[in-house]
Amino acid sequence: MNKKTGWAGITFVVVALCALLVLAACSKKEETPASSPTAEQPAASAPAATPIDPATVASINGTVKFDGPAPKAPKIDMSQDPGCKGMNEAETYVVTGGDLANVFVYVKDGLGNRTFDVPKDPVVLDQQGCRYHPHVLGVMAGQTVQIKNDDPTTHNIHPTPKDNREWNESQPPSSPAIEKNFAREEIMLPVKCNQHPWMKMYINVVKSPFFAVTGKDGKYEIKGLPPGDYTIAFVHEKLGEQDQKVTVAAKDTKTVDQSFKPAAE
Amino acid sequence: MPEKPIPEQDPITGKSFAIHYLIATVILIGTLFWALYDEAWGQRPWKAFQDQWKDRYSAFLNTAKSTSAKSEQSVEQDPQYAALKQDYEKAYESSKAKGDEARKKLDDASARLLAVQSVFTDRRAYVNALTYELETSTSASAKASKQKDIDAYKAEQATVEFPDGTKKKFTFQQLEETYNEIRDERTRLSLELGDVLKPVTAAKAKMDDYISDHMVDLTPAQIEGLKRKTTDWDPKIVQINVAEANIVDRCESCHMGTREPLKITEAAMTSKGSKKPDEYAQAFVSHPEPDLLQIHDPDKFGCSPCHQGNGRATTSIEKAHGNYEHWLWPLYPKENSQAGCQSCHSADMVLASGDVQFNTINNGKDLFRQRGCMGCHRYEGYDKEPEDLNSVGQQIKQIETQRKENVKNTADLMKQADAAESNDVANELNTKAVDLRVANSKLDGRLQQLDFQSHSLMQDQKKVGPNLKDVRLKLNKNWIPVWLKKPSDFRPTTKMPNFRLTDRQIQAISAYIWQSAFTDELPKHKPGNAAHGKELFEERGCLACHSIGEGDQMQGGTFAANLSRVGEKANYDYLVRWIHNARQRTRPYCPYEKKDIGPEDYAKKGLPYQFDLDHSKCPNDGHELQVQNMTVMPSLRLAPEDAEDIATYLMTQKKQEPSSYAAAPFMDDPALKEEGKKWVRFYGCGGCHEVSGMEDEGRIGTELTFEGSKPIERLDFALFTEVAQRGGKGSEPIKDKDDLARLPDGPAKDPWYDHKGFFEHKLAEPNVYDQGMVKGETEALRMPNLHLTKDQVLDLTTFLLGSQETSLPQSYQYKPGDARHDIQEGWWVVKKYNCMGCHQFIPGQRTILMGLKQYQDVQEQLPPKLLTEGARVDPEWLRKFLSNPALSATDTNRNGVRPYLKVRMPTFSFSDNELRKLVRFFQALSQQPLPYIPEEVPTLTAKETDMARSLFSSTAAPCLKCHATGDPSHDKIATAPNFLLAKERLKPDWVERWITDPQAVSPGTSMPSGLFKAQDNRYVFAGPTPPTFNGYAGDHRKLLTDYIFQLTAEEQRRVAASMPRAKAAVQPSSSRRRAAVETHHAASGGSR
Amino acid sequence: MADENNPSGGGNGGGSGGGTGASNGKNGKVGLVERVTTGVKDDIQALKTDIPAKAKEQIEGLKDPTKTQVYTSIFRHKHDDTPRNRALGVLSNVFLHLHPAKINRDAVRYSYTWGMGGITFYLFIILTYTGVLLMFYYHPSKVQAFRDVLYLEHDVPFGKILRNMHRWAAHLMVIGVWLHMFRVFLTGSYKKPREFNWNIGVLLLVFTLLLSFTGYLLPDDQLGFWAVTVGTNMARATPLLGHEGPFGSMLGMTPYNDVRFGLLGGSIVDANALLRSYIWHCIGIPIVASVLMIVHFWRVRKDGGISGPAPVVLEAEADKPRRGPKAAGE
Amino acid sequence: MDWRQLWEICSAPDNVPIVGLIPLLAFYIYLAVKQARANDVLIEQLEADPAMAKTHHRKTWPFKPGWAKEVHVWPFLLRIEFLAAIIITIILMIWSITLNAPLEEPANPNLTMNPAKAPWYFLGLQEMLVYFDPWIAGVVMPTMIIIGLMVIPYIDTNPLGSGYYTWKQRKFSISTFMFGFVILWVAMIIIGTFIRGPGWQWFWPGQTWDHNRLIYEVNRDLPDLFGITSNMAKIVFGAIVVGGFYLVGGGAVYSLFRRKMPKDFQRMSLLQFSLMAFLWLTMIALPLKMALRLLWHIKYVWITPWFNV
Repeated sequence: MNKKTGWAGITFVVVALCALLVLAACSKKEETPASSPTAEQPAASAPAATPIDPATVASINGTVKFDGPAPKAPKIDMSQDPGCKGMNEAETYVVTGGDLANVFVYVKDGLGNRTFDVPKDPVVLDQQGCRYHPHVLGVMAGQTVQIKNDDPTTHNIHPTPKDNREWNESQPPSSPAIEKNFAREEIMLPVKCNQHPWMKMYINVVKSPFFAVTGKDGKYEIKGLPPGDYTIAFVHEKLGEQDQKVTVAAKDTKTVDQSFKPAAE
Repeated sequence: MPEKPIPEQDPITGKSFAIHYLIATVILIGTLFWALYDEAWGQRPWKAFQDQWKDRYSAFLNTAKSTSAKSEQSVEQDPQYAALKQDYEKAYESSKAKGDEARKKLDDASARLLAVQSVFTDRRAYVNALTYELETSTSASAKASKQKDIDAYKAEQATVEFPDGTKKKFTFQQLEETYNEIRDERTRLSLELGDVLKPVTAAKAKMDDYISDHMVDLTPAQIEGLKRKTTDWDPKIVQINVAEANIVDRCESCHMGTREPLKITEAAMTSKGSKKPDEYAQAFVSHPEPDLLQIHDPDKFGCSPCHQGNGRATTSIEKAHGNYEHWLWPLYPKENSQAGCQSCHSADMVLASGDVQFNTINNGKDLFRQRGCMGCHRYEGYDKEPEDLNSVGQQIKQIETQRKENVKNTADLMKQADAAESNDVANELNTKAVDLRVANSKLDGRLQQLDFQSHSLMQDQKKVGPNLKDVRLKLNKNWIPVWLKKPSDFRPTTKMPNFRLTDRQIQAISAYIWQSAFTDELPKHKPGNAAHGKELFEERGCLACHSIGEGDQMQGGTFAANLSRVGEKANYDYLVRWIHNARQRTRPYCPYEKKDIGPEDYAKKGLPYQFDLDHSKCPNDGHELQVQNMTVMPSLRLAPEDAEDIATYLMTQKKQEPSSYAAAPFMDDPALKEEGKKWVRFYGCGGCHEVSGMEDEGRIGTELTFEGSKPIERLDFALFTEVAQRGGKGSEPIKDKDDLARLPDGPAKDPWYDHKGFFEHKLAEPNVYDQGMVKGETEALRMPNLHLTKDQVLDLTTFLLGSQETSLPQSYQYKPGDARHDIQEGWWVVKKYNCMGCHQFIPGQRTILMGLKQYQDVQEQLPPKLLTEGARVDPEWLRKFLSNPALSATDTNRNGVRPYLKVRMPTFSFSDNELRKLVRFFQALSQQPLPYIPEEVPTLTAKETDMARSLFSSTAAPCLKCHATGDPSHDKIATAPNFLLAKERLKPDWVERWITDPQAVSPGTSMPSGLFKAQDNRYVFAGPTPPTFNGYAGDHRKLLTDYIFQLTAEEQRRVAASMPRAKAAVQPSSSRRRAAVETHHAASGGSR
Repeated sequence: MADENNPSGGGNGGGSGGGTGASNGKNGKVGLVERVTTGVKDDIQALKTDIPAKAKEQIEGLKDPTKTQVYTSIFRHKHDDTPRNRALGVLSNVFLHLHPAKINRDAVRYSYTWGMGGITFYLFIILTYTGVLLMFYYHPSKVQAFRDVLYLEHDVPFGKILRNMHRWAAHLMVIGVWLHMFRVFLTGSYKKPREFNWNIGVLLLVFTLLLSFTGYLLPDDQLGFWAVTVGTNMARATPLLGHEGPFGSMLGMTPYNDVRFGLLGGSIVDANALLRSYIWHCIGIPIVASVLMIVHFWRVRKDGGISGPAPVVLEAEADKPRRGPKAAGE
Repeated sequence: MDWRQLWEICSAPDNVPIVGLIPLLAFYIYLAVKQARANDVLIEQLEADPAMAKTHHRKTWPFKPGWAKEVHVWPFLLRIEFLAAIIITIILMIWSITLNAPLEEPANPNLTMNPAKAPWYFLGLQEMLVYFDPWIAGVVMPTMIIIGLMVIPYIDTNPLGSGYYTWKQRKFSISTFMFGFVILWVAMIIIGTFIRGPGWQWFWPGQTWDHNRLIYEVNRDLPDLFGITSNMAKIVFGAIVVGGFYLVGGGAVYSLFRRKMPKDFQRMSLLQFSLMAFLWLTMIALPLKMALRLLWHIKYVWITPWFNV
């Protein structure tokens, strides 16, 4: 036995104990601070959209048809309010010679993240003869809708939106127009008058200026469209939505027709 | 050793230990530094968090500041602001010259004052010292000499050098005077300056207020303040210390953003370049519900009372969150965080703050009740009627003994008094006797109240499942065993859980309930019109509770049964009775005798066989009877023919013919009955159903009131203890695909040996802990599979996790003694009867009916919103209405207030108890005091009446166009209640608010806003006013309200007649709008 | 005037200046000023030589710090490396005088002694030190105890390492005591004349275990609670004195008067047990153990230092009185 | 093999000392054996060569005439002591920094820990509870151990081997002590720590500690095996067995000493010998009883109305 053993002993004890301790110790997580700790700037503004070159714009037009016999518009008796005068027809289906009116057509997809200026001019919604004019309205988000009452009776305007705020305001005869706007996109936002239950119209709020409503001849036209691939949506208040894909080249004029089948009832 | 060569040098004394010491010392020093490091940083990871916070939050604030600056700019561009600014500038300009001058004068006066002051105070100090000596001198001569000194000193002239260089000499007296003079002058000047500057400061304040009023976010200046605070932050423990509740929470040492006034998201705190938010980003977010923190001030409540975790610990995330083995209160997982509400709000049925509903915990509480969990498990507060009934019974007994005692004592006292020796004694005894009689009279009153109580409680007692004493009358016999096999096969959404019964058990149970059921005869009904029945079913509001259609086709509420296949199981005659009045019982039950009372019992006493809420005493012994079916299903006050139509329609709801069920002859086998009884008792069927012979069975499950704080060791994971502790692949015991889909987080990957894991697995597959165990029939776990969805499991788990015995002091419990208690109580009733299926109580709450397709276009056909019901109606009227919504004893097949609604407010037969609770609830919910003292409505003068009438019927305010008048031809198209109800029903102040802005009171109502506008401290009509109004200075709104409250039927008729519309309505057209047609249809249905 | 000022008086010149000035009042102010300035000049001159001289002296003095007054006041004798001083260093030192001045040359070998006795004593000192610090933060009451430990863990600066060191030193001490006993037995060191000291050692072993055991309960956690419950449950079965022990019930032992009740101050491990544990742990046992330790160390010296390493004794010499051949080492 | 379980047991903070104790003990035994062997070799040489015995310095370490026979404590001993103190401090501090002292839930008398274990140094006693009634394991045995340890110097009459490691000269005492300390005490602690799981059941290392494990074990009493039923007979039978063990054992010890260690026997007085024999037999009784229990499931040997052995 010599001194070496003694020191070997101590060393052994130290090493053994340390090893054991290290083994037994809970593994400690070292806090490694993240390397570049700057808060991310939230994507404040979308990349500037490529400006539309007026020289290359294309347009889309077409006709919307109604397959099948034109449903007979139910007559509405408006006699409960003498201010309304006479008879009226429901405007759910306005079909003349197979052409379907009051279809809202808009570019649903394909514009990317372009943003468009909101027109300063208001869109006018008129109440006349206890009917709304027009029955289907397109408007850009944020654009002013001017609501007038040309009837000798009081109306109330009551939009019942899904994605916008609901309101309900009374408008006595010959009172000033009500000006409102809708901030969020919403298709076929119903508007009604509680005092005249047949009065009903739809506002379509979209983000682009590329929309149209078919007229009595079923025709529509969308102008000023930059070239690209688009999804065009045709929406009818009862018959729902139908989409079409279309590609327009520069200065193109495309015709996109669409037809609706009668709703199965 | 001898063999080894002996070294030259003595190894003991010759050896040096220098190197050993060196190494040991180095290591020791290293260790010391390690210990220091560990103390300073290793044990304090929050320091790193705070460092990160400083960096990231300042960066975030920079961004926020620029956005804020932008919005400030846009506010500043507003013309209104420009005007204010101009005002300010003008004021500034105009006051500038004057102000400067005043300021200059003030400065001058101050300087002069300073000059005088320095000399004056010095001399005054000397005078004071001398005076002191004078006062303390003892001899008269010394006093005299001192006085001389003082006078001499005072007379001495002192020189004051003024700021302008002039020097003046003053005696002490003059000095004092001058000093006071200048001081007063300065005060005067500074007031003057204030006056001059006043318009400027006012204009400036207006300007600043405008900005802060119009900025949604913080102003750049405020953000700058935050930034300074952040960059100047010294790392330190942030601690909330509430001694009274023993709360020490240091959570905010890492969660620095919790209470910041800005909304801080994970994304905003993620450092640039890294995609996923790291632990710092996750820690720094602000509290998701800042409004909650307004009510629960963190400085009082801390964090851990709601979230749990180890608030003290700061050494590591696991420690701080309490996610380690020996901490009993680990942090609630994020998805279960609402469990924390339960520790103080266990007495609340609905938790909502403003329009934020805490739906996880609310749904958990609902499910616990609706799914009948409390049928087997006791839980404080749930289904407490039986317990209350018991205690009422005991009180009655006690009082009766007391009463007897008193009677005896009275007689005794009187006897003693008669025999008393003196009058005084006799009088005293007589007085005592009289007192006892009074006491007894009080006791009688108390007894009466207790009798009412028990009557109410009997009425309030409900069971989740149907009364099985009626099975013979109600059900297709052969259907029963099929149903018991697996109820969800027949009806996927049923509340009836799957008990995993063997065929033998099914046979025995069916046999027992069949053989123990009533055999009374039911009145026969002729078949009705199914098409009309369907219409009624959809219109009357059945779908608020019941649903119809399966899978994607399903429509309606989940509160009550899905009726898609009801035609296969039900008996038509019973169904008619049920629809007509579900509460109608076949035979009453006497809990005292523990038997069902039949006509024979009544006949014995010569009484007619009549039992209902007004005839609820047992003919045998006068005890209170259970006279109703213990169901919450109300009566819709349908005509008997309508009930037949609906029943006929429902009988058509079937997938297969009732006759196609295999015959089950064993159900008549008397030999099976006893065994069946055993199983019925074993599975605790009596918890949810009324079963003959099981009326007094106790709950078979364990109490769950404090299940969340049960030590984990007491939760029996059985063979999965190890598996759950380790987690990893294959640690998921549930194999069944359907059950697996119920787990909120999917199959287990991480260790799940905790309360959450236990509850989730147990709820997803209640017998999971039997897996692998060999157990006998009566040993296996009894809890049935409730076929819950993922979300439901999450909700219930949250509820159970929160069911803890709290260590918080009593004062932290939400047990208010004021009106808020009425709200608490009321919600239990509201939820019990599913009022929220039809009515909106909380802003933003969706009712079942709102979701139905048929109401999408005609929202005005929805039942009224009750957001401000308490403020709207007179509580006395409300009580009447709730006990009879038809508001008429005879004409009941209609709505009392809104006859134009097709959906019907049913009669719930609320007990007095519940009526009281509901009325108080509505009043409290709208902060209305009780009792209600009606506001005086002034009587209008004839002129005022004329004016009001002209407004009331003007084209611009055609009130009667929509409001019902009682004229049937008009009421067909009316869409609002009759004004004649207003006087008794409404509160005038509410009516004023209502006609001003109905959209604010009941969003979406047909009543338009904008009828009145504010003008010179009053409201005037917004449209053209009739000429009579010229020169009227009163409030139009008030005038109209007063008129409405004075409206008589005759007046209304007169006004209606004067309106042009009445003429037109005479000729009903065939092509009315759809709604009108439907109204007509409904009306004809009623009188068919 | 300058003549009056001899150089040696320069030091006092300034001090007595006022007096001189007064006596020469007639010479006027000029004389006084002159005298003062020359005096000061003279002082500066003297300082120039004095300071370096003094500084040198100071540095010389510091070269041997053992000669300074401060040093000699602390250390009572010189520390030249002479055998005498080496011996004195041990003998005259209050801390070291447990040791003899000289020991068997082989007794310094670690392989023989394992150093366990010394290590155990050192651990005892560490335990006392950390224990006293812990006492500042600890209240032996049911309400406070657990909270105090949490407080130590989370709040007290160095509290965690303090508690850890106390705990682990206690465990190490138990191991140290065992190994010490093991070594003493293997080298036969309990033999004559050290029999009694071995007995003291056995008692110290028992007290070490009791110290550790009483400390186990103090955090008032599940671990300690159940360890103590298990431990003291055995006391129920003490023959005669425990209510479950043989003949215990015959002697009228119940859970409320038996030896376990005495140990715990109650029939269950509760507040009283905590307090008793605390007092035994902090006062009772340490005092007894310290006394025994003093005796133990004293006996080591009195019994002739540590037992070895002794020269081997042959079987044949076994019964002879001498402990080894005297000549062997020479 | 359930490594996780094994790791859990070994890494439990309070078990770490035992884990450390095992290699430490092994190392020191090795150290002692090595020195004992060297001494034994020296003794053999000296016995064989009486001349050498006269002159040899009689230690295994090298020695030269002229070297100091005694060295100064300062610095030669103290430097080692200080070094040891430093090293112990280092070990203790590292241990304390890396491993936290255990702290579990607040004491809760209503929630029994399973297994509820005493501190590790008492686990030997707790393990004994399996084999003996508490009064023996918890009271008699510890007392006997303490008394036994204390009387060692008085019954060990062997004058050899004082102050040096040796095996040859103290075969009996060393083997007895090694058996008592290493085999019984330490091994039982190891069993108690690592082998005994929930319900104090026997789990081999690497077996999962399953809280639900059930074991069927019928423990019999020795008298039953012999068909003894009456209480009196049981008392008598037990007394005979226990008494017989001590008598027969005493005889065996006697014959062992007389044959193998006559000199030791001669040196001992009657009291010394009988005390030694009693304690030795008592110590042997423990593993015997363990074997009876573990191998043949025998619970009691001696049954009386007052106590059972």
